[in-house]
Amino acid sequence: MVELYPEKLLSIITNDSMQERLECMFKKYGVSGFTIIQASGEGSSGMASEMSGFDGNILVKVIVPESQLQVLLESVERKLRKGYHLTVFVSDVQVITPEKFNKKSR
Amino acid sequence: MVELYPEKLLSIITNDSMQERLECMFKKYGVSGFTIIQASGEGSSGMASEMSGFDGNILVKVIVPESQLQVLLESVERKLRKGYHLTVFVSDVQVITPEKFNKKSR
Amino acid sequence: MVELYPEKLLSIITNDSMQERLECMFKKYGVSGFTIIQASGEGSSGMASEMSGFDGNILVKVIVPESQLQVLLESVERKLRKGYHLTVFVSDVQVITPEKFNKKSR
Amino acid sequence: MSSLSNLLLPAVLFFALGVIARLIKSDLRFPPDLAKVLSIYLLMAIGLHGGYELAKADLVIAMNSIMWALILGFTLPIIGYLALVMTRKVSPLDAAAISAHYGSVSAGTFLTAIAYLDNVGVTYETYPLIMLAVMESPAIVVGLILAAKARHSIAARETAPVSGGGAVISTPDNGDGPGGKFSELLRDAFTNGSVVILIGSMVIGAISTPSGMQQLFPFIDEIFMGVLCLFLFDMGMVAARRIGDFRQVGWLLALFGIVMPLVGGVVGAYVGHAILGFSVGGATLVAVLGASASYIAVPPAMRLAIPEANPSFYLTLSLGITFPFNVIVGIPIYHSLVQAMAAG
Amino acid sequence: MSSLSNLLLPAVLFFALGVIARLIKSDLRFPPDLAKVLSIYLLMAIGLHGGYELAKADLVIAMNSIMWALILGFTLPIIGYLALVMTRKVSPLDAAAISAHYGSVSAGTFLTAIAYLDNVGVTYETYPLIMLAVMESPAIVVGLILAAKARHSIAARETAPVSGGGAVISTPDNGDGPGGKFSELLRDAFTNGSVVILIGSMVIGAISTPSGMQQLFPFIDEIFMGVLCLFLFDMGMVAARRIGDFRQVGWLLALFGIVMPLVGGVVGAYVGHAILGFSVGGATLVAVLGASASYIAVPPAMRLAIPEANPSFYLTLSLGITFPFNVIVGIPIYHSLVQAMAAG
Amino acid sequence: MSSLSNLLLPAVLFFALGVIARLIKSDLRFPPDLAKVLSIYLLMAIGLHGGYELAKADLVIAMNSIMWALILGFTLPIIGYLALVMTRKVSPLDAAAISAHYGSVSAGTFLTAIAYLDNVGVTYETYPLIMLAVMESPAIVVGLILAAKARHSIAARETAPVSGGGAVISTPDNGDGPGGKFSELLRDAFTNGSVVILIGSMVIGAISTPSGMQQLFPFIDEIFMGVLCLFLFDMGMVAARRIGDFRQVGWLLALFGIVMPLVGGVVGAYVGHAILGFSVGGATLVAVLGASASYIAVPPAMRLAIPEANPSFYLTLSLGITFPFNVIVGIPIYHSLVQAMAAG
Ligand SMILES: Nc1ncnc2c1ncn2[C@@H]1O[C@H](COP(=O)(O)O)[C@@H](O)[C@H]1O
Ligand SMILES: Nc1ncnc2c1ncn2[C@@H]1O[C@H](COP(=O)(O)O)[C@@H](O)[C@H]1O
Ligand SMILES: Nc1ncnc2c1ncn2[C@@H]1O[C@H](COP(=O)(O)O)[C@@H](O)[C@H]1O
Ligand code: NA
Ligand code: NA
Ligand code: NA
Repeated sequence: MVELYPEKLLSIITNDSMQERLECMFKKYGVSGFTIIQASGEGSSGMASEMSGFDGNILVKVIVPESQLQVLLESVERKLRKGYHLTVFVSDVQVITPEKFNKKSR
Repeated sequence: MVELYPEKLLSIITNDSMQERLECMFKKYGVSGFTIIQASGEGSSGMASEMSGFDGNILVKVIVPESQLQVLLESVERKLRKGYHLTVFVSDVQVITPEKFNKKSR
Repeated sequence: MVELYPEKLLSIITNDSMQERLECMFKKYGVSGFTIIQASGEGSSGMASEMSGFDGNILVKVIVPESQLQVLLESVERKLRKGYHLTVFVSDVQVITPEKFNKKSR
Repeated sequence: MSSLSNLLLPAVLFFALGVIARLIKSDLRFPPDLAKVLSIYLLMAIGLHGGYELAKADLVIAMNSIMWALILGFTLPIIGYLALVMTRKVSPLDAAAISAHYGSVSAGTFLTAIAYLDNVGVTYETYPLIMLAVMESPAIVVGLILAAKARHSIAARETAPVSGGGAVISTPDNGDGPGGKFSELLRDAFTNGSVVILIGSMVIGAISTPSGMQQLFPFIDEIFMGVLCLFLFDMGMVAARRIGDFRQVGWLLALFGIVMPLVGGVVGAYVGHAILGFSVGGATLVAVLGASASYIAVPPAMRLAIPEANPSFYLTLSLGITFPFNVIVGIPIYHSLVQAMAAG
Repeated sequence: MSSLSNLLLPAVLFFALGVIARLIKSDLRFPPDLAKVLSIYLLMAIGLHGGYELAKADLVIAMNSIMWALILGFTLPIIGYLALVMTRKVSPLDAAAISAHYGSVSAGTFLTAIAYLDNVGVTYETYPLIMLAVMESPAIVVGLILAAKARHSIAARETAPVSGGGAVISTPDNGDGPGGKFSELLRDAFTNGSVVILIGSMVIGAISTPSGMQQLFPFIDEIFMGVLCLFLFDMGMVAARRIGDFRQVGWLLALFGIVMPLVGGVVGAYVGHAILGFSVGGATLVAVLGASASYIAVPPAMRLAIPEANPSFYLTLSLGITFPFNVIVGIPIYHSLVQAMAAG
Repeated sequence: MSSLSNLLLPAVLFFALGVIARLIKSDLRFPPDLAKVLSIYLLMAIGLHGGYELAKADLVIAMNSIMWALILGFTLPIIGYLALVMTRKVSPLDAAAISAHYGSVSAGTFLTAIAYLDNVGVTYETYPLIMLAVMESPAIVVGLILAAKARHSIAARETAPVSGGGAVISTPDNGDGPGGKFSELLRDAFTNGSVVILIGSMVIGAISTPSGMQQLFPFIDEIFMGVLCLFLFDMGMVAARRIGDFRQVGWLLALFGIVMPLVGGVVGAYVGHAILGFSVGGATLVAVLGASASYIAVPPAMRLAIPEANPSFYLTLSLGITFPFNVIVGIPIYHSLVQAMAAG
């Protein structure tokens, strides 16, 4: 029987121009890795055109231990306060290899 | 410490020809926003060819307050009953800015 | 009121060269379907170039009943032990049509 | 002889290469959007060319061609539907969805036929091109009508909804059922993407200034054949992926995927040769229109209009069986057929 | 007369087709990356061509053109900003973000103007091409300065942060605010993708061996017009999607999207004709540079630099109103204007 | 002189532009699928051309070329492996994965070499093209064999699995280990996408009707150089992204990325000139085959076959170091080398 360990999954949906800044943030706080997916959508800042390659959205996923979540959320909140449009949500996930997510990748 | 508030994340996987109808549904029920991701896959209706741009799948994500979830699910269920192929699942998420998801975007 | 039933969502992030093997695994264990999304990212094995179509990542999602999860996880763990890079996490989801996920698709 | 020369066409050879790549399980994958981009280009190029020629065409023949395109588009699905219902292998709704594909057309097959005719040095009229544009839509409409009829008879037979294989069979609730938003589906049929590109480009080709068109010709002429090869290479892989599903479909249905294009080819050849009075080349193209089945415009339309039908059936038939059959052996057959008609 | 001939240009007709496709709610969708690829090609082709010509150009005129491009790029946003603030319909930060778009340029509009001039047989200098490359960046910088000013005056008026519609208004915290990493945004302005392709290709076109360039000409010349048509077809659909948002923007703001390019066109025409002494063709191109608004390079820059501004405003104005206006009716107007100046 | 002319080739300049774009941190990004589409086109174009020529070629020389391509493909990885193991900087499995890349080839480098030879007016035989197609696969097989050997010796040394940096080191379990499905990986090696396109196109080029090929030439000839420039522009950015990882790789390994192509270049030059008796142009192309390292076909094969190896190592070496080295300075070096051999 494979054992499962709890971790947090932080998801952020935003404009793709924010990608570099989010990657910087992740590296600054030493996450073990992250995943980026192209997306389109609509929200309070209007529609992110899925019809042209310009001005699309990204969905960013980061799995972190609970202890690391708060500092990331604080950084996200600072960005929100500056006016950046980020749709942020956290979910509970379970993983097989918790050590993978508890240390910086490189 | 950043506080987190519970919301519901509704995910729908279906053929991309359904996109317009789902967007209509979301607008009708006044969700605050939605996100769409291209996908491919296999299910009871066979494979959604990821090999050509024709006939792919989409994964649609909508964050809504619990109160709004039921009416969306009812609408989804009506579609299912008509024979449309929708793979639907709901998960619990936590957000920083609950007010963002509790009102219509425009 | 639409009733919801619990299922498990297994997510796997890995290099796209693994796609065929994962599909084989799913078919072998008779899942009812699966969904694949293109992604990019960074992790312990360096960055998966999102800049060229070569050597990208995929995010694979499979909804299975709890009873089927263990055997999939065991298969995943065997792959991990052989050195394959798989980022794996499980989440709890709720579905409208549990029977859809409890049987093999074809 | 002419069929051998078909097999040595680069376009057909690339289609075969795509099929082979899948059969030997190569990891070759084309980006998902490539086929879409290539088909946009092909429709645009052929539309511009056709429009440019049609500006000089005879209006009466053009009108006549359109009328017969409509007749073909409405008749062929009905023939297909009746044949399928007789086999008792598929539900009436599946029969409606499948047969709609055969009333419509495949631009890829049409363009391969043009490459084939160019290669054997046979000339052809431009009118079949308008027919190509016209035939996309009516078949979708007929599909809707057949489905409405099928739903009606199902409803008459049953009173309670019965859950079928994986999908729940639709109860015809008032006005909001899949057959309910008929007007919307009708609009969809006439505004589908391929029709817009093809008719739009034809109009642009017809009304543009000659100097403007002159600047476009290198784009639409010189790289055309290469793009067609790349498109068929890609579609060969897509088609081959469906060939495997063919066991699932069953032998009788697979046979339909070969007999139906032959029937459509004969009807088309007759319309092109005997009724519209086209040359051998032109009548061959009309035969190809009759014979080919849509795999781009109709499938998404049927997913919306007849969700109860199983997409595996119509995709496997149109894409996995009829398309390869037409490209590889059908076209020379239709050509010979028209030659025989013209000789006889 | 000249404006009619504009409407019969394939490039303009394809733009219109794209708009129509959306208006009739066709399901036609181009793959998201297609417009990006086509614009990479267009910038590369025009850059190589321009660089090849510019290698033979007069350095003094070139320097003069660059200087006036900078002046236009700095002045036009300020005019726009003042006009917008006067309307009192948008916040100062929105005004800053919107007006930055009008100091920059739209390569799509510029290329349509070239197609138009080629079609009516009017020649033009190559210098406006350098101006196109130069004008992308300064407008972004001006946008930043205006935004910093606006933030300052907001901070002076208010002491506590006030939560606005959906977004929280920024408090100017020390050095880390959106206006804080000014140097970084400045670097972004001058290294943005379009500028790199355009200037890079111009340099390559200027220094490459002639035999190397010879092999490139078929690629950059022959298929150019076709690619432009495809690009404008796509952009027509993208623009039309924004036209609907135009009610949301309000009539006064929509009017700004038509008046501002006219103002920019007049200023540009004057600079091109009277100051730089270009021919009618060259001055028309400078007018188009003044009139057009960026919709590729500036929006993401503004998202980062002025996150408090509403993207719906600037995208609807530049993409949904000014771009179609310029392509369909603006270009012939600017041409006539320069003709009148030259005649007078 | 010849190396200077290399640096003024548009193709090389665009590669440099791509590198520069990343170094100045431009936000320029090409769509992920573009490089894939361009390389499909390039392989198809060069394959068709080569096949057309090869249909007229001498079978004995062709067979001889294939044999020596196999010998190169098998020998070079072994040289690389021994050198890497001697450095003691990487594990034997990493050494196996890295060296497999150097037995294979880079079509991008090969095409740049062709552009270079065309530019300096040097002719070349078509046989190196078959060698290009042949050399993709054997290196993968050698990689597998070396890895199996390495795993064996690791297993001999250790009995319990040891968890390494991030990845768990494989225990050689019976028949199901990464080295277990050997036959499957072997099939993968010979059916990989690039091989299928290249060999398929060569066959099509050889057997197509001449009139069919005639229609394809504009597509495969005229836009070829432009597409190559675009491809190298893109790859310049991809390569530059890897250059940064080079500190992580270490100096000694980085040095390997420069010395190994020089070794491969010398061996290739000797085979091309002295053994196969090709002209200076042909032998230069064989040198380039020996010198270049795969970055498209081999990395995914190694991910599957040797999952324990660190992809950062082999991607940084082949894509971030060897590829730029060859394109910018290697090609003229190999050319001079062959000239010296021919003169001496
Ligand atoms: N309620 C929501 N559910 C899912 N995605 C959302 C939601 N609201 C916003 N988004 C996504 O976040 C992006 C930015 O949202 P906004 O900041 O509200 O403009 C949108 O384009 C959507 O892709
Ligand atoms: N069990 C599953 N897990 C994840 N995705 C699924 C599952 N079943 C179906 N899907 C997705 O939903 C799409 C439609 O499924 P279906 O309606 O079963 O044909 C498929 O193409 C898959 O992308
Ligand atoms: N902590 C993480 N959160 C989200 N995605 C991750 C994480 N770690 C790794 N990944 C993804 O998994 C891929 C492979 O990871 P790795 O095996 O660590 O190289 C990466 O390219 C990322 O896309
Ligand atoms: Na038909
Ligand atoms: Na402007
Ligand atoms: Na090599």
